[in-house]
Amino acid sequence: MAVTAFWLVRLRNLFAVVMLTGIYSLFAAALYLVMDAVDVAFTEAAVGAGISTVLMLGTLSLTTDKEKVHKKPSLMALVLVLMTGGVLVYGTFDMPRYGDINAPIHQHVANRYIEKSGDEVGPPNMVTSVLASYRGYDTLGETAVVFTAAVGVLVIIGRSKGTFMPSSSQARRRREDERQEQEDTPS
Amino acid sequence: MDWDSIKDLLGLTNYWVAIVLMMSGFYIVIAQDNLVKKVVGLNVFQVAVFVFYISMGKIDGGSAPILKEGIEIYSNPLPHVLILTAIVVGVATTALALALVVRINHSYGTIEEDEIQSIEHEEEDIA
Amino acid sequence: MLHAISMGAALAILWALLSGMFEPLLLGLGLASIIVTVWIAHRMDVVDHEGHPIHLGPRSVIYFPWLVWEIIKSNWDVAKIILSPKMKIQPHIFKTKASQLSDVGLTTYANSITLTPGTVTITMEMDNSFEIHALTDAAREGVESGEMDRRCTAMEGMKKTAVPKGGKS
Amino acid sequence: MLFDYLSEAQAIQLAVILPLIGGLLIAWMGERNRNLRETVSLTTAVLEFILVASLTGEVLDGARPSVDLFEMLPGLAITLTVEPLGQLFALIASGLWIVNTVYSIGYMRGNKEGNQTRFYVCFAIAISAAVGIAYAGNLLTLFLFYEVMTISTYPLVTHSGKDEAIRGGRTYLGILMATSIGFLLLAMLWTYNITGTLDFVEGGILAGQVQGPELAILMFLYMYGIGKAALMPVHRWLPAAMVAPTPVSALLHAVAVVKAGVFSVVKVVVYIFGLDLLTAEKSDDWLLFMAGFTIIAASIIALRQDNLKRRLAYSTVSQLSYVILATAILAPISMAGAAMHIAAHAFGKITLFFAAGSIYTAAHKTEISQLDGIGKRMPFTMIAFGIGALSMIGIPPTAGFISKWFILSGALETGEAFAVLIIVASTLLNAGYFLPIIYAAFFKEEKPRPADDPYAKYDNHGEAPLAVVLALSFTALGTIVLFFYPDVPLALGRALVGGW
Amino acid sequence: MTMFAVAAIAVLVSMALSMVRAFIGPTVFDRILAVNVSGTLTVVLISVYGFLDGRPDFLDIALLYGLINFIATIAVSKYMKFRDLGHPIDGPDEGDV
Amino acid sequence: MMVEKVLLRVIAKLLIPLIMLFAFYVQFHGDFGPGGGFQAGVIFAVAFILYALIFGVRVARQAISASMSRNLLALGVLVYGGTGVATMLMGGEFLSYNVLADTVHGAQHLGIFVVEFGVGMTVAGAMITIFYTFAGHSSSQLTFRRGDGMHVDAPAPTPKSTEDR
Amino acid sequence: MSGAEVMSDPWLLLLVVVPLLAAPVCVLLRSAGGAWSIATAVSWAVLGIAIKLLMTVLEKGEVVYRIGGWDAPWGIEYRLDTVGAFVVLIVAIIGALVLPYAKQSVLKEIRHDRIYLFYTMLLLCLSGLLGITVTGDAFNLFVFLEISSLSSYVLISLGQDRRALTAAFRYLIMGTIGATFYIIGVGLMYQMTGTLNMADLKTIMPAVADTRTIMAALAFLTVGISLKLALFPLHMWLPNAYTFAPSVVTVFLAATATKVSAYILLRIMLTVFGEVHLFDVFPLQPVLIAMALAAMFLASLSAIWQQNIKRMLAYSSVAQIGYIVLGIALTTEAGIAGGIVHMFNHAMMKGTAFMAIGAVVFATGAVTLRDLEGIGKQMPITMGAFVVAGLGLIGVPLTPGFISKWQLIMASLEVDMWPLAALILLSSLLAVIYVWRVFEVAYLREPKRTDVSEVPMSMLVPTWSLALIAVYFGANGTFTLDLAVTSARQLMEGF
Amino acid sequence: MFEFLQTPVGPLPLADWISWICIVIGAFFAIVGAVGIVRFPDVFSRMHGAGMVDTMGINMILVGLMFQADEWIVIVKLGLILLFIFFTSPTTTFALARAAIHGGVNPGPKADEPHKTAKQETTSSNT
Ligand code: NA
Ligand code: NA
Repeated sequence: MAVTAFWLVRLRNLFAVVMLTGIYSLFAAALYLVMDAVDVAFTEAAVGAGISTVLMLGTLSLTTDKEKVHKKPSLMALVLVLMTGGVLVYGTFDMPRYGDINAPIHQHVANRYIEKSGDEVGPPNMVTSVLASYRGYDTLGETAVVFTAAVGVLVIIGRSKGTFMPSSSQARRRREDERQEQEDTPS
Repeated sequence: MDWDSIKDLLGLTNYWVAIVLMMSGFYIVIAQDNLVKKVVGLNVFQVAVFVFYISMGKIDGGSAPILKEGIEIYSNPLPHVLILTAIVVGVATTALALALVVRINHSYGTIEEDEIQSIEHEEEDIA
Repeated sequence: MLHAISMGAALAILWALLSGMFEPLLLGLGLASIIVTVWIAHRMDVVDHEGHPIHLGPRSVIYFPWLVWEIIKSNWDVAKIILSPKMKIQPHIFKTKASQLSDVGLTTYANSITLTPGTVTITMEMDNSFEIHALTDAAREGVESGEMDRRCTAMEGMKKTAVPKGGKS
Repeated sequence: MLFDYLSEAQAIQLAVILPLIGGLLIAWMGERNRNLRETVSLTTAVLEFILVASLTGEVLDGARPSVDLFEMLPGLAITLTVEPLGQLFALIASGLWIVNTVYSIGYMRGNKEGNQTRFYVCFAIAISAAVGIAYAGNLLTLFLFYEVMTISTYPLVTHSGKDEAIRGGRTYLGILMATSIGFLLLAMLWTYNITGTLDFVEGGILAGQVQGPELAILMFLYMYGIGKAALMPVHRWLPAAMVAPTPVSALLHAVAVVKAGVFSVVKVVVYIFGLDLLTAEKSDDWLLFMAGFTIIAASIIALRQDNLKRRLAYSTVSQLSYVILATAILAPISMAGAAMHIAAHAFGKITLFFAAGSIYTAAHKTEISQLDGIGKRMPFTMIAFGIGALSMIGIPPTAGFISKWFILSGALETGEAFAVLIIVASTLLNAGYFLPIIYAAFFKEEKPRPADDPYAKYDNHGEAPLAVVLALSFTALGTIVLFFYPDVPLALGRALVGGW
Repeated sequence: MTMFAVAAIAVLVSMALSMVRAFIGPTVFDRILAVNVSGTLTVVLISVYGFLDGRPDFLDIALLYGLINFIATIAVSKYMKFRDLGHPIDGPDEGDV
Repeated sequence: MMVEKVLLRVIAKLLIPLIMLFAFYVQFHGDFGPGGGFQAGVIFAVAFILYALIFGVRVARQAISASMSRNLLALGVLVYGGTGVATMLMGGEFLSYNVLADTVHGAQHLGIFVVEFGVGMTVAGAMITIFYTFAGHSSSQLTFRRGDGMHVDAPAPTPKSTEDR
Repeated sequence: MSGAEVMSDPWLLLLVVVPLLAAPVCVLLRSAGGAWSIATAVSWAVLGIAIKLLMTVLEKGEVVYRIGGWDAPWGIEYRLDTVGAFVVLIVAIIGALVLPYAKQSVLKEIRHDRIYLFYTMLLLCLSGLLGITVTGDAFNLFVFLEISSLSSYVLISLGQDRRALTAAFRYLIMGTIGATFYIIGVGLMYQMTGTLNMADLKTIMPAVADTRTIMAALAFLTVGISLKLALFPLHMWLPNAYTFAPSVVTVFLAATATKVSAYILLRIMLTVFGEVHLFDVFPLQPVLIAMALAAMFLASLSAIWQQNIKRMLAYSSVAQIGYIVLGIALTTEAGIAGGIVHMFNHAMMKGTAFMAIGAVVFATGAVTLRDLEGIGKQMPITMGAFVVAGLGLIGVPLTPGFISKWQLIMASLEVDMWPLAALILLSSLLAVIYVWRVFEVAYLREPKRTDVSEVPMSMLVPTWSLALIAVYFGANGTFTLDLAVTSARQLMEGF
Repeated sequence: MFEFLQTPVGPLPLADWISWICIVIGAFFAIVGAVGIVRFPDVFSRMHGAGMVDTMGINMILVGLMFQADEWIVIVKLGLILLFIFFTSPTTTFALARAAIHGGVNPGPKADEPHKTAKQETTSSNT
């Protein structure tokens, strides 16, 4: 996974970048699976490997898949990234160890979901209980986010009726207007 | 350094891997000029954060948080729920970003940040 | 209509297999799902003999076991090649004529060729001829022997004039 | 009271609001009906004066009518309070507004100026601000109207819209804004932080709260924060504003703006610091020196100016510091002198500017060297100019003599030898830059401009338009009347310091 | 358990080998092919893991993964052929907005 | 050439209904295992994407038009939000399903079922909409021409009336 | 959390849900006029609810709503205190005035067939901002943050200049990084406390505050929010975004979005970390003050050099954000009150300024300094409002800017940071320069074009309404200041 | 369902035997196919290796797993996966081949031409 991530930095062919992103996502999904997050893995597989790839291909088909070569190693960026990472690593030192059942994260809120969701809500899948009931409002928000994105994409690149591109018809109309003007004005 | 503390630190490697991934994504976002790559970087960054979260939710010997007879320990479902939402938000952001990239390419003829900047600078000079 | 019903039936089986739960609610939902699916499939115009080849029926029961056996054999052949240090291969392409009459038949034949390692269908042309990539001469000869073509056509089980080729797309 | 049905509080509020109402009406009339517009302007001015004057009696009787307009900040209301010095200032501002309006009508029409509506509107707002400053019951109110005045006079300064005017406007605004926001506001906030109040209280609010260097810094912030008082080196806005039309110069130099500055200085010294505090601390010595320096330096600069209005401008810088000097002397009698000087300088300087504008309108002359023999063509103007100049120098029978006399008395009383020296020296300098003009105007031969001078056609001129002459004669007369009847300003000045 | 481990290791080895092909290419089609194979292997890996973990829920994920792998490869192939995912589009229609 | 696609077409026709049914399965079995509205919506959209990839976007739009997918998108949010409003009207807090039925489990189940369905609708609608929008352009149509760059983003002409769309 | 009686007020929820559900209705309607009507009605309803909530909060102290009937911290709760109600009021006022204003402006600037989608986006953005403000859950905040962010990106990209696209893209990248940082921060906090509820976090936080994990969390939260807040030097996305966005969008975002981000900062610092003496434990104060000062000066200087008025105002916003953060960074009651009151005041002033400039764009189609020559004579009413706003940015008395600066300076003097007081005043002088450049050009130059005339009433009335609100609260700062002080006290003391 | 296979008579029940055999066969073909993918000289040849993985490799493993299932639903789902791969694998290969030909990869000599051990890496689509 790390290899793909590093490789992504260097790849110039955007098509390959897109494929590699898919692989990266696949690895992530596998990792989620190993860490018991079946729902997340399911979603990541569908979204990361599926939808994202298709969308990126769509983008490449409308733009280009060749990245121009810049020889500009950004030292600033590297420093910034190392600093950010450094802060995070620093932060991990006081974190409970991976898998520690006594970590605070497992003590407070989550216990009720695990112990009572079967009685209070019902579905065996606790993720569903939390997602749709305990924190159902988050999911409404999430739905709204998806809605926002779709409407946003429509607004940004949606075609108007009878055209291919919002602006191409406009440009065409404009050109026609200009032609009309030229005809109107005797030369 | 005694063995115990080494073992102690080993319990953090999961997080560290996630951090390394996050930072590669972050680097791609801020250091790469290609807009599609920036979006990819954003994805890499976010997915790594998701991995980080899911790592937090894992319990040794735990199982997927779906109630089943005979299973005693379940991993924490809350990070899963949060990350499900975050994944959705992530793909929504990606879709929007890509739509913008398409339009930028259409208007500027390039999806390289530095070229766009030089075009914009020219324009400012004229204006 | 017949295709719609049969598709519904197939989907019902699939639902039962996937779900494995036979509570009234889930069965009701399954029914609703099937209806919606069939309706959309109908709108997509995929409910026809191609999308849902019921007419093949029992004949495929004869064909597929044979195909599996062919697959096993060709797998073994290719495995030997791969594992041989010299790896004697003669990759080349050749054309072969397919005798199936329907698109479903053609598809089955083309995919069968691909499923047996050693040969891969790479194009299908207007005159029902396939361009096939073969790994070795032996693999090509296997196809050119025409047995698969014959069996596949037999499975198709169609009289010469029954269904016109190339369904709506 | 003027009207039985108008309470004091209402009268005070109306005094501030009336010019604004006038301004609105003027804006509404616009260019469509110029006569009506100017009638409104003049009527408002007259009504305003009557309204302000109607409050005088009570103030002299010792009343301090006050009204809260609105609470701008918790515990800090915008308050209007009539007290003696403010009443004096309000009287000067509203009274001279009438004269200035008459003059403006003649000047603006005579010179075919553009944007006349804007001119009258801004003028009205500036008067409103002046009255607001005069009646300010606390520092916050004073600051509010101080800024309103700065902003409303800006369009007047840049009236012509020429690059030169815009540049002048930038200096004007830049210095006044920078000092008021950078120093005055800071000083205010500091004061508020220390005392928890900004009210003008007799005896000052800072007494016993600050001392030593802190007091000196605070004093410095106030004195330079009130940029309108034109203490050197923040005086530069005043000459820069000379690009404005003459009525505006009159407004700046005589009617409102610089008066607002020195008025604020006096108010701050008397009501915020308190004379006792300053006397005890002696931390304002530097102010005395700075005022003295400004008086002398500005006079010397004035001496070197050939442009008439610029010379007048530097004269103003110098004269303003008289007020500050008088204040810094810290003797009650010199305080009264300061009050008197505000009035005297107002009348004298407005006369001088009217005269300069009159000369420009009739002869299109701006330089002193061009004025040889002009007294014969424009006798009224130049006689008035002479009266104004005498008042500046401080020669009887003009108002300037009285004010200087009081200031000098105060200086002698407190033994401020430095102040005495400054007053004497500056009197000589004043004479040095005013008398030659009068001499040249009446006793030198006229020098016609060369034929190719575009203004040569104006050489054969007479007096300025009637409105202009009327206005300047009136103010010249006022300068003399004030000498013989100084009662009102002196009474108000006395009331300011609680008698002496 | 050993059985599943053997299966998992075999799948992983195959995956590693095909990833080698994905990395070295040389043509983009080699990479697609290798990734596709890896994807299919993942389907099996997920199934095997389900057995290791004792929970059959994973099979749904495996099925989904197979599906996504298929669609993605079709999309990629289509992209490589037409540089366009919507092909064929002829003439104006009702638009998106 | 149409015939070239015979194979893909046949396989697609075979698979698409199955994928759609799988989507429904994931939708309705989210209670028991992994899956739910979001994943189902994606799978449903994927069926469509496959259809559009093989038959072209134009054809796909004949099955589900742009306005249908857009309405699906909007309706999903309304179904979800409407559930909340309904619970409010029935005297509970927003999204407190317990007021929906007599038993806790029944009520919760009903509520979850409905909102998950809303999620599925929105996600399917969104993914189809987004795909249509991305794939609906012919790439040649979007090629940049420098001269046009300025025209393209020029202000839209002022329309005559608000209702004209 | 206090155990005291809390009121469950359904209006709190409706405030967010009404605009959220109105958005899909607009999509279904697919009519520009219909969408506008709905959006306008909703925005006025939101204003009504906001006022009602403010009154309730002033009366009862705090309003809570438990969504789904689940107790916090297991479910998500909405929680509104005075500062929240105040921010809600800001957003609601701007929303209610922007929509009438939008009608004509949008017709001219947005392609016609997607106007209904434009209003959908605006509603979503409104809902997102309100949701952020009222939520009591750290993760739910992220969800609504994204709703508002995504819709902002879209709205910005709809500007007519092609640079709107790149501006939106850059904002998207920076904004997403910011949101991801926020999520990392929330994750780390969650890791150490086991909860996402802010009130709950507040009670647990002291026990873990000295861990390195929480320190890192705080760092990420601060940086992430600062990105959204456009706190110098993380402001790079803002100038172009505001410059090239459609006029209506600029008005709306400039007046609301950064305020809401500042509110998040307050929530994190004073609610979540409320029981921790933040600045004793973390060296955050000097950093924040330095950044605020840098914003105040460097951004103001940048504003002075701009030819494009919208960009000038955008840089001015960056500078004004500096004031807000400065107030917050003082962490005294007076300082925080200053920051809070400046949120309100700046929203009103910047809203007015951008509305006026939007009107100029409507009339002339351009906004560089050169295009504005003589505009004061051609559009006197519009430019009158701009003058009011401009003076407000300087901080002239009678404008709300004065109130803010007064409060901020008093707060600085209170803690003996008198250099800060001087610097605040000094930076106001920079505002004089950039504001006056516009005045000069607008009033003292002769108009070049003859075809320019005043904009329709539907734009003038909202512009002047906002200007008058600004002047009212400039003259009567007591109300807003009292509110801000109450907010600050509640934040400092907790409940 | 297959309980009758699992009578614990011997050390290894019959179902386990079958599973072992299937999995070993599957593992063998999967690895060999993958080796083929690495060793073969061009993309079309590599497709044969991929075909091996997809058919014998994977399917045999899946069949092996089927015999380890203790719920019939698991068997069904494995079967569905198997069928799915069986149908889609050749289809993707076909789609990829078409794209590769279109992308300018030479599929090799025609049958009537003299055979060579082709080694063509000439392509326009290099990364
Ligand atoms: Na689920
Ligand atoms: Na979901």
